Amino acid sequence: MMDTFLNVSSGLFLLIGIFLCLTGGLGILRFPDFYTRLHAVGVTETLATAMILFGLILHNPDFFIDIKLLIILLMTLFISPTASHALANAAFHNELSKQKDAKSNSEITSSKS
Amino acid sequence: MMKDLLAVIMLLGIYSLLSSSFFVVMDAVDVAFTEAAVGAGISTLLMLVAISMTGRSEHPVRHKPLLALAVVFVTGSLLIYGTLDMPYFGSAHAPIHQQVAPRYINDSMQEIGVPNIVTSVLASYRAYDTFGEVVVIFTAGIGVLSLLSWVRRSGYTKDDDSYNQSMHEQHLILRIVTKMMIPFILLFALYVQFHGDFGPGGGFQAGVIFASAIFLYTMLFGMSTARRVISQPFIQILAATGVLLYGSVGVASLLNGKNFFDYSALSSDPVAGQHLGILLIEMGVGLTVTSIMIIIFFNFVSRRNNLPRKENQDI
Amino acid sequence: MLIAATLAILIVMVMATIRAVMGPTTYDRVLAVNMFGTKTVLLISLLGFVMGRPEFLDIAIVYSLINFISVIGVLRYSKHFTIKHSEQPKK
Amino acid sequence: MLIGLYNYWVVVVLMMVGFYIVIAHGNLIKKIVGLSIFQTSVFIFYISMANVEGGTAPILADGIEQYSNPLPHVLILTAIVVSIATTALALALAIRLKEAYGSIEEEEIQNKDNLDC
Repeated sequence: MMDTFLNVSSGLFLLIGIFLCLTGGLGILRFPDFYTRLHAVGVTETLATAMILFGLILHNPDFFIDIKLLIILLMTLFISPTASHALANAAFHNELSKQKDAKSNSEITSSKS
Repeated sequence: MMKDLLAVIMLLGIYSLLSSSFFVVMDAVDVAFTEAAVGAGISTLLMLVAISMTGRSEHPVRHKPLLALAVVFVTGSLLIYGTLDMPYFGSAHAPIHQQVAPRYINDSMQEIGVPNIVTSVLASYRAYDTFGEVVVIFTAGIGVLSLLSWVRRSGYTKDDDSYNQSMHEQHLILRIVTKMMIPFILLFALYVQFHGDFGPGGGFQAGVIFASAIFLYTMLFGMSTARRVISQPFIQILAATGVLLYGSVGVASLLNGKNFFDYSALSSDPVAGQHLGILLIEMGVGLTVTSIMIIIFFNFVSRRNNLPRKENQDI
Repeated sequence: MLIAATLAILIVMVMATIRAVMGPTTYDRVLAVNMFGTKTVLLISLLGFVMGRPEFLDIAIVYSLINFISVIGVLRYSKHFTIKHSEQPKK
Repeated sequence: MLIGLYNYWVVVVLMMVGFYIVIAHGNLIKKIVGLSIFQTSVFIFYISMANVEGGTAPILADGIEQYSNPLPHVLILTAIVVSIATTALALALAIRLKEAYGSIEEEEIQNKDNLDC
């Protein structure tokens, strides 16, 4: 009973993780400019990683391996948003949007209004 | 064709990550460990620093590359012709699996007493080879040192201060996260160093991870701060100490009446002697690799910082 | 499920590689490389379970560390790079 | 059944890509990148030779019969660290050439040398 519950919930978490991964992949491929791509990746990446790792933790009964998976999860939670922040910061300070991609920028503003 | 070298280097990073995933699939976990730390991390970083000095765009190739293509094509066909006699992929009867490998796999537990066969081969059966590799790394470090040697600036300038201030304002989050990460990375490097007998890891990997923690610190807190933590003479002495430690283990076993690098001479119990020898040798490797990587990186970055300001901006 | 997750991650890695090749700006490439690195961490963790020896998660930890360091490195040493506006996407 | 040799062909293709970059491009950094691709292809060659069908990583554990060959792993492990050291040396040389000649393009360096003579 407990086993089937664990297996089903682990599968569910993995499924959510896969879905988020693919969404992020589609986002980085299809979105028009850097900031939207960053949005797509930055938002999905952390959650997808967390979901897949959590699914693996549920899948696995061994204590030490679970600890290692938790460490990876914790590091991802720290590192991934920080890297996204650093990227956005660097792009913003180098004024990527103002001069570059004038066309796609106007598209964004028009779609906003 | 890509003319932007920065893009080329980033793609090289992806290539390296991919090849280390391949090594995991091929069961070479130790190699994957090393490739992940070296190829994707340090190699990319060094190339980035180098192109920030040499310029990031490549001149277009003017002459027609037909001759080069012909040479490559002929060589490639010859090599493929040569593979026709090779054993099939994954075949257990290939000559490579018949010679010394069965002995390493079957007897290393009794002779060395270390579960990770890669470590026992690296540090005990083939310790002489590894000694050679460590000396090669040491020599490459000396080479970089003599080519790009540290130009001493007159102390701590005001320029550094203002630079440091602006860095602090811009990268507050990065700095805080880095400060939290660095102790963890150092601890993890020590774990890799001493857990190398039981799982993937060892002196080479630990040295590279240790060095990359220092790189992270240098990148975010500036060269002058990092130089106050680790001074050039200190790190040079450390590099030499590593090689000497490695060599002296060999000499010690020689003095005790056994062969060079036969660690069973180090203790009355042969297996305990092997353990002690492997521990010392991995220490030596770790020290040398760490300090040589730090020397290389520091000299690259100092060279870059010492360029005239204008040139620095142009690149 | 593990196999499906592995395949999905491989597909996403291909997508990230396409973006890294296409560009158009340096930042897009850094983003793609970063994403590729995170997906490699997941791939290694999953592969351990698929191949039946999940003891080697240390490698995944190293990957996530190194990934962070290389992103910081690119940003740090491309800081003085003027963003080249000639680097438009080829249409 | 030549299909069992595909791992060598992949290695040969990668090796030739690296070789082509080294001989056809004039930029020294590009040449170093080519060399590093070449090196990695050699690593892949060794590691794929070490693989045994049905084997696992050469770390002894209970209940496992078949291990991959550990010897190529050892050789390549040290080779990777040596390769970064030599790459660093090559990059240092490129930097010095840039400082001395103002360029890292092979042709320009040769032209400057010819002018000096």
